[in-house]
Parts: sequence; C-alpha cells; structure tokens
Amino acid sequence: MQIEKTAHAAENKEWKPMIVAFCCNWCSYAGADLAGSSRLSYPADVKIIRVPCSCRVNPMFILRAFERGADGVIICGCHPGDCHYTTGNYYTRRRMALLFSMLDFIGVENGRTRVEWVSAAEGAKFSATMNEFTAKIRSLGENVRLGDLRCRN
Amino acid sequence: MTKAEKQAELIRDISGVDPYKCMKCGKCTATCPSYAEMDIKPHQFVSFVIRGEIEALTKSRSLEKCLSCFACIERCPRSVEPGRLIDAARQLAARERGGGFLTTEEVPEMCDPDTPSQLLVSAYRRYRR
Amino acid sequence: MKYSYFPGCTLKNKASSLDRYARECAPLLGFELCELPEWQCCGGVYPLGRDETATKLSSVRALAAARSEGRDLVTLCSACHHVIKRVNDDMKNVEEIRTSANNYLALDEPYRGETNVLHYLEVLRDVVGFENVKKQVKNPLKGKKIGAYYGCLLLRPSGVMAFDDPEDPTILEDFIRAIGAEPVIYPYRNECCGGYVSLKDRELSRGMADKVEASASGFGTEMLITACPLCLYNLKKSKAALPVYYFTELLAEALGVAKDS
Amino acid sequence: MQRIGVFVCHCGSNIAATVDVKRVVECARLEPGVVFAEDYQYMCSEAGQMKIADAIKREGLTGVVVCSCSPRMHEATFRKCAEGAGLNPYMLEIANIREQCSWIHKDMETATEKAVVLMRAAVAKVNLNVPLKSGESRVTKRALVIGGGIAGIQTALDIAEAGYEVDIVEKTPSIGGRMAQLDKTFPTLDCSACILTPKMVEAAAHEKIRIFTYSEVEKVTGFVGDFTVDIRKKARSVDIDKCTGCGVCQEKCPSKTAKSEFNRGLSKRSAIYTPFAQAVPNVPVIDREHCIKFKTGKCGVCSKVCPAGAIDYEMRDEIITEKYGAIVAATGFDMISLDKYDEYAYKKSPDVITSLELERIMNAAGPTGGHLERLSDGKPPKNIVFIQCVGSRCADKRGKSYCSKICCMYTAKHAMLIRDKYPDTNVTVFYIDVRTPGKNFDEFYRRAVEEYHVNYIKGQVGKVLPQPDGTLLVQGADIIDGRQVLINADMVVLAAAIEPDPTARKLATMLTASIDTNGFLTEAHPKLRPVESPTAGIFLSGVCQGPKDIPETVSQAGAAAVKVIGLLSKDKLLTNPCTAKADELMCNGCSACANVCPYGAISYEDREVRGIGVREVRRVAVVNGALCQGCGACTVACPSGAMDLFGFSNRQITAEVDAICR
Repeated sequence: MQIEKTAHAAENKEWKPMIVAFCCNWCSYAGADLAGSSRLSYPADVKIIRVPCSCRVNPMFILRAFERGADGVIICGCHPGDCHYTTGNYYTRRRMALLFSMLDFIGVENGRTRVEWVSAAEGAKFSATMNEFTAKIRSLGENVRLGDLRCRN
Repeated sequence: MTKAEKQAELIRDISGVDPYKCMKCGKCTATCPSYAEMDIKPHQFVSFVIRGEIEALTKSRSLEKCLSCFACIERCPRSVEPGRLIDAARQLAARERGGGFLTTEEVPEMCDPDTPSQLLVSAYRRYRR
Repeated sequence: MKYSYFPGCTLKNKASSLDRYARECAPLLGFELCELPEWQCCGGVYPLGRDETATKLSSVRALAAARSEGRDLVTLCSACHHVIKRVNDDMKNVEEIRTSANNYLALDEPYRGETNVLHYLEVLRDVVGFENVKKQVKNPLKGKKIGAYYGCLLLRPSGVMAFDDPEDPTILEDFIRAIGAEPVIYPYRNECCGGYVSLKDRELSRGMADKVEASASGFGTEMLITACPLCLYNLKKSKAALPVYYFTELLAEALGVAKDS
Repeated sequence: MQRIGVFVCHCGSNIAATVDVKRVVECARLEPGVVFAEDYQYMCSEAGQMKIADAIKREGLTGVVVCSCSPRMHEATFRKCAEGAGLNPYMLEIANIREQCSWIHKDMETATEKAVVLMRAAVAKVNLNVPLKSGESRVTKRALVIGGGIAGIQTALDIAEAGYEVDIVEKTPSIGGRMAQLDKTFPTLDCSACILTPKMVEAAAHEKIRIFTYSEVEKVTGFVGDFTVDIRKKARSVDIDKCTGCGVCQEKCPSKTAKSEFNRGLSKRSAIYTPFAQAVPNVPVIDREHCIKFKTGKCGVCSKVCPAGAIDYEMRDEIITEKYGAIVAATGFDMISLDKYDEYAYKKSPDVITSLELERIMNAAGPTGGHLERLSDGKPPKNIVFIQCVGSRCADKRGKSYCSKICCMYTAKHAMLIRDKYPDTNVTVFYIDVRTPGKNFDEFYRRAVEEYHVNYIKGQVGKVLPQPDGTLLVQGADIIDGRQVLINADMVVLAAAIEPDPTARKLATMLTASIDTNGFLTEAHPKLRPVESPTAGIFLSGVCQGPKDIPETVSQAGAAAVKVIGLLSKDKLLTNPCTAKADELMCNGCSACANVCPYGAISYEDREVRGIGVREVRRVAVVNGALCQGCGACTVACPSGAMDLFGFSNRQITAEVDAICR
C-alpha cells in the first residue's frame, strides 16, 4: 500500500465527495427505499451498492473504493439481533472495527468509515445518517488516495 | 425577512422548541397552575410563534404569570414544552425593552421579615431578564 | 465519606436551620459536608434560553471547584440543586454552552460536566440508605402524620433531574418512614407553591399554597416538610397554617441532634 | 463480451421529472458491452415489457439493465419478462433511479449525473453476470400459527378449511386472546364471547387443527417450505386426555391468592385454574408459583378430589419438534404499563382504571358480575371521565409515537353502554381527535353524542387529583371553549396505548423476521404485501403487524391464510440460486467458512483437485445449495479467497465500486 495526495484541486473543479454506501438487502436497502418513497432527501454524493447482507462486504471492496478515490465508505446493516441471516451483522461489526482502525493508522481517518444499523422501517434514520455522514466527509475534505503496490512493479 | 419573522426565529432558536411538533392536545393548558391568570394560554403560545405574532407574545401578561414550575414541560407528550417558549419570550421582551415589571424601588415594601433571599434573586431574574 | 457542599445564599440567613442540621446530622450518618470556599449564588433560577451563558457561570464555578477537590457536590436547597444540576448537564451535553462558558471563565482546565451533583436526600437514599438512617434514629417521630412537599424544582424536568418519579415520587416518604413517622400521600405534593410570584403577585401564589395545604390537611397531614426555603415561606403564608419544617430539622430531632424543633 | 441492452423508465413523471432519461440513454450507449439503449414511459407496463422482450430477441442480448424503481419492487417482474424472451433471468439487473435518485433529489443536473453513475454500476455488474439456475426444495404441507387469539384462530380455520394441517401454539392455558376478555364489540354492540366462542370450539374440533396451549415456540430453523420448530409444552400438571373439565379441583383448591390474569388482576383465582369458563381446552393448569403442593410439598387436594385422576404433579415440560412449510405470527398486543403516567393517579387510586379493566368490570362474568361499580367502595359511579391517548401519539420517551387506532371507538362504545344502562351517570370524554374511519364508525360515535349525550371535550387532562372524600378531581383543558375544566369524578378510565405483545421481539429474532422501532413485525411491503414478512414463508396476522380492530384483524387473518394456502399448494419451491461456491483450486480446507455459516450449509470432502501444476486429493469446502441462503459471510471469512457468491461475486461488486468511483 502506498498513499498519495490527489491532484483534484488542480483541475479547478468544485470538489464533490464520493461516498459509497453498502446496504444489506433486507433492512438498510429497504430503509433507503423508504427514505425515497417518503421523499427524505440526502446528498447525491451517496451511491448505494446492494449486498445480500452487511457481512458480504469484503474489506477488499472498501480498500478498492479508497484506491479509486472514494472519500467515505459507509456500511449499513440490520440492527443487532435482527439480521435476516441471524448473525451476519455481528461479523460485520467485528471485521469493520479491525479494518477501520487499520485504515485510520494508514491515514484514512475514522470519520471516513462507518457502520450503521438501519432497519427497513427507518427511512428517516437512513436519510439523517447519510446527511450527517456526507457533512462529516465534507468537513474532512478530500481523502488521500490509496495505491495498490502489487500493480506497480 | 420581516422583523416579526426574525423575532419568531429568534424565539425558536433561544427556546429550542419546534412549534410544529405541537398536536394541540391542550395538556399544557390543562396542567398549568396559573392558567386562569394568563391572557395567552400555554397551548396558544405555539400558534403565536407559528403566525409570527411576537409583539403580542412579548407584551402578554402570561410572561409574568408563568411560575416556571415546569409542569407543562414535564407532561407535554410531544416534547414541545411551552414553558420554554414563554421563557424565551421573556428574554426577548427584556432584551428589547429592559425589565420593567419589577423595579428596585418597589422591592423593600414587598419584603417581610421572613422573605428569603432566594425569593428576591429568583423574582429579579425571572422578571427582569 | 467527604462531599463538597454548596449551601446557597438563603441557607446562610433565613434558612439557617436547613443548613445547620444537615451538617450536624451528616457525621452521625457517616459522611461530612465540606463547604466550598468562596462559593457564589447559584443564580436562583435556571435560564431556559439556550443562548444564556452569563447567568450560568457562577454554577459552573462551584462545579469546577468541586472537581478540583475531587469530590461529589452536595446541595440542599431545591433551587440551588435544580440550577446546578441543570447547568452541569448543559456543560456535559450542550456543546455551545460548554464552549462559551469555558471561554468566559478561562479555567486552567475547561470544565466538561465532570462533577457528580447530589442532593442531600439522594445521599441519604443512595449512599447511606434509609435503612441505615433508621438505625441511627434515637427519637422516632412515632404517630406523626407528615406530608412531604416536593414542589417543582427537585423533580422536573425528570430527564435531567433524575431525582425520582416526577409524578409518583417516594424519596421523602421513605425518609419520613425512616425517622419513624407516617407519610401522608396527597396529590398536590408535586404541584407548585406559587414560587417567586409571591413577591409581587401574592394573591396568585397564595391561592396555590392554599390548595397544597388544603389537600394535605384533607388527607390528615399534621405537618409538612420541604427542602426549599421559598416553598416553606409560601406555604407558611397560606390559610390552613399547617406547621412547615425543613426535612433536616426533623432529621436532627429524630437523630437526637436537636433538642426541640 | 456481453451484448447488453439498457432500458430507462420514465415512471410517468416520477423519474423523468428529475432525471434527464434521454441523457441516461445516450450515456448508456457509450458503456462497454452495451449494444442497445432506449427509454419508455412505463417499463413495467405490458408494452414496456414487450419492448424489453423484443429487444432481447432482435438484438440477441445476453444481458439487460433496467433503470427504474427499486429492485424490491419490480426485479421479479423484469426477470420473468427476460426469461419469457429466452434470457436467463439472472442476466438482468436493476439500477434504482427512482427511490434512490429521482425521489430524493430536486436538481435535474445532479439527479441525472447520479442516475448515469447508477446505470454504469449496473452495466459493469451485468458484464460479469453468469446464467444461474434455481434448485428445488420441498414443501412441508403443514402450517404453524403462533398465537391463539382471534387472528390466530381465524387464520388456522381458513387454512384448515382448505385442507391443510395447522398447529396453533398459544402461551396461555386457553385460546381466545384479548377478544375473549371483551364485553361488547363496536360498532354493532354484539357480545364478544357470543361471536368468538363458536370459533374457538370450531378450531378445537377441526380434524386438521391441533392446538398446543400453555406452550411456546422455542427454536426455529430452516427456511420457506421446510421449517423445523421446537415447541415447549409447559408442564400443565393436568393430563389433558383424562381431564373432563368438571371444575371440582378449582372449587376445592385452598390457594386462592393469585391474581386472575384474565380479569387483569381485578380478582383472585385458584392456583389450579382455567382462565375463564369457556376456555378451550377446558382443562386447568396448575400455577406452580402459587400451588401449596409445589411450594410446601403438602396439600394435594386437587389430586384427591379429581374424579378422573388427571392431576399429575410429576409432569415436566416437553419439547416437541415438528416440520412446517409456513409460519404465521399472530402474537397480538397488550396495553402499555401506566407506571410512568401517574399524573393520572392510576397507581394511587383503584378507581382510575384502564379501558381493558373496564371491559372486565362491564362483563357479566367479570369481577363485579357485570355491575358498574367503583373498585374502592363498590358504589356505582355517578360521574365518569374517559381520557384518550394515554401514551399514544407521544413524541417523548414515555409513550408510543403511533395512534393505537381502537381507543376512539371502544371509548364511544363504553360511554354509550354506560349511558344506556345507567342513564343517570354523567360521562365525559377528553379527546385530542376523534378518529372513526370505518364502516358505520362515525355514525356510532355521533350516536354517543346525539342520542346518549356523552360529553365530548377536546383537550387533554393535566392531572387527576384524588380527594379526601374519595372522589377524583379531574383537571383538564377544553381548548375549543378556551377554559380549564374541573370535574369531580367517581371513576376515571384511561385509554392506554396498545403495544405489541412482548413475545413478538423474541419471536422475530427466531424467525429472522424484521421488526420496526415500535416492536411491530414489519410487512414485506406496506401496501402491496401487507400480510407477508420480508422473510419468505413467514406471514403476519393481526395486531403483531400494527394496531387494528377486530374486523380488520379477521380480514388480515384470512389474507394471511390465503398466502399460506398458496404456498402449501405447491409441491416444490424454486430456491435462490445466489448461493456460495468454493473454488476447489484455491480452497485449502481450513474450515474458516464453515465456522461462520449460520445454516450449516458447508461441509468438507476429499476431492481430486486438478490445476496447472496441481493434481492431488485434498480436503475442500462443499456448499449445499439447498441449505445455503446466500448471506456471503463465508466469502469474507475465507482467507484464500476461494469462496465466492453467485449473483454478488467479488468481481461483480468490485466492478460496481469501480464504476461508482470513476
């Protein structure tokens, strides 16, 4: 891994954060849909990727996102105890705690990564979470860019 | 923004109350011990703020009659808590006109040998702010 | 056990018995009240407005002083307790107030709500335990029917005060049982006595105190106890003229600290 | 290389008003693999689907992206359409540009940009899609209904009538539920027991229905069509086959201190008891906490007097395991605790009661024999005050945010019945709003006002103050007339909010069914799939899904039954093909995947592995496609990257990430 600063500012374009949200199919994706049908807006910077369960999110996907210039990654799953697959979100919680501290160590601050539980009935929470997360990313500014050294030599 | 609108916003800001959460159940009015003395009733405070009739609010007798007993705050089912609006209106009134309801000159004759200093301090603070 | 102690202005003159007996009883119950040096008035009322800072500063000073002594802060007067407890909550949880208060005070170390604020009654209930208070009682007040008068400030708003169930409190009743008397439950025990309005609007506050006393005596109360000098003042002015005491006066009597009250 | 078609839906103006669909189409044409793109008013309409089917055939498409509403809405529709046109359904993906784009953004430029990105991600994914084939699983032709109230009884009866076997599990000693506790029902005022007990008897007598009372569901495993459920039959201490229901034991039982649950604690019952006279089954249980025999070892009166020899003190809890194709949750409701609402003096005065307690007091079989009287002194009340919305519609921590829905109507009923039977009693109702949507409901409420002169006051009550003379001073507001109202009442009735039965939460976890912030079970779609849980094979009946009255509950019970019947009528179910699979070449048989699999779907086999430079017999992971539910936990646990998930493969998700971060 290697870190470099992006040359975005040089392009003289207004910086917009790039945020990837992984949402589990059963709770959080449905919560996002409910936010939509309730017209509870959140910034367009957030783009959702649907996964069957939050535990499907491989740390590799998150590293890849940061490698490709993402400024923040958020993972949303069912509330603890409510996982459609019984225990998936517990794995997510543990895996991400490790990953996030490692990311923080290499320069991707903790504020850029987050795990949040959003149920299918919590459209309002989904929207509020995304607004808040985007605001946080905006306040942190542009992210460092991770690089995959394996492909360099 | 008109002056009234600005004041309404200020009241909402100072009090932290969202008047739109009120469902007009009247529990504050039902619970208020000073109800009979008030010209604007506790449940009407939100409507005055929503309509922006702040002038009427800051001139209201209710500001002096509210006991700050927090009963409406405790029992409000919508967490609107009209007592906070009343205190914000008092604050606004005091800032604009200065406290006029209680003057220093009249205090000595209101006291008796048992009057606790706590009474003077709190009356001063509530009436004059 | 030592506690920092904030007496408040009234306890130094009109309500001196509330203060004196509290101090004198404490050692018998295994704790000590250490008065804060150079304390100032708590402010008397808690300003609800979110942009009010100056009126909260003296409470912050008391809280910070207790922090530097490394002790919990004990209060007695209901109003002081209310104000200090709520300001402490603001300092802990409301960022704007914390920042602006600290900017004013410029303490060596910013105050962030670290001090634990306790009412004397909470110490009796949660630290000493009413069972242990009962064990120390020498002159139980047998057969006395006592009505607890809570008023507003100890109980509300319950979210911050967290003193007792705001609609069905039991702490003073448990206290009354501990000193050997019989508590009387009456519905006005947590309704307002008239508060500060009694200074300028006597009729209004008198009406409220009358209701409290009428209800209390209707249920057979022989005397009322309270923790608030202003409540005591207002209740004493009412028609029914029930005897009204500070709870510490009865505590002192039961523990044999005071000869008569 | 795929040949992908992109179809962008306008959804009338739902999408087209905020997203420039033409531009999405133009951008789509530039994406790798895309050979065709077009837009249309309503893609989900028949004409829209025809366009997709035609294009698949005409252009020889190997993959399809539909930019439209949420896949939760129409993914199945479009996949079926693709299948009809000869394309494997799993070669189609949805880009959600409505719920997650046009509906939440206002600015056309921003929304269009985002829609394009979402389209690109979907195209990138489809480029890597492979045809998938569903497996088949069997259907156990028996249903389980959890909860034996009116909802559960009706669901069970409807399923049984269609010829399928049904088991009802009820935690109390009798079926009947809340409805059995009611006196009269609105808006017809017919007697609750008269319409409920025949249904209880019918259920008990039905040859397709088994009833397990005094039983609870303990464990649920499996999936739609093939659930395995452990049911704990609590020790009844009475042999259900021997007992004749004569009732002598209850009469002679010397322990009569327990509070009757059925009478809401307003009367006492014996330690051996049936909750009420018409209980089904009419077989008592011994409440071991109150039974003298169980507490001290001495007594045994019931055993001595039982003519059938049915008493069995040695009886133990029994676990039975049964298979089911479908499960219906019908766990019902309870009233909230009023401990935190003592401004209404519920804890302080016996004459402040809840509406459900009033039902018992008004009921001829209740604690007062149907006489309306004060519980403090047995006197008939002359002034009664009803308080609505106690704990409903609250935004604070004490109460519930929702409207409990049934209180306005039952209060009108109570008021009317009291005024009818005791015309010299004054009845006042404090309300915030009177909500009476329903057939003949508003007419009913108006009758209470117009015919029975019930005094309706718009406003809440601030405090109920018990007086020394035993009356209750009610201090309320009349916000229409603008005054504070003081009423000296003899009785106060609180319309306490209803909440889902506390068992629902535990059950939801067992069923992996989702639950909302209020503890109600969530439906798969609030409008279009109101009786199904998002978890396949789990159905919802009655108040466990949300507040509702009896007619609504019965309708929903029937609807849930129809869904169950539809499921059980199938011989085979198609399984989800999006399952995990291990790459044998990369797998080193470490067991990390099996350790995280919640379904026990992964086992290990010794297989001959052939690759470049490799040819050996090795222990590798094998996924049972019928058991795998496709969560993907194993794919992340796998240290060597051998495990992957069909439909959501590592490469597919990475491609989506790349497309979004471009």
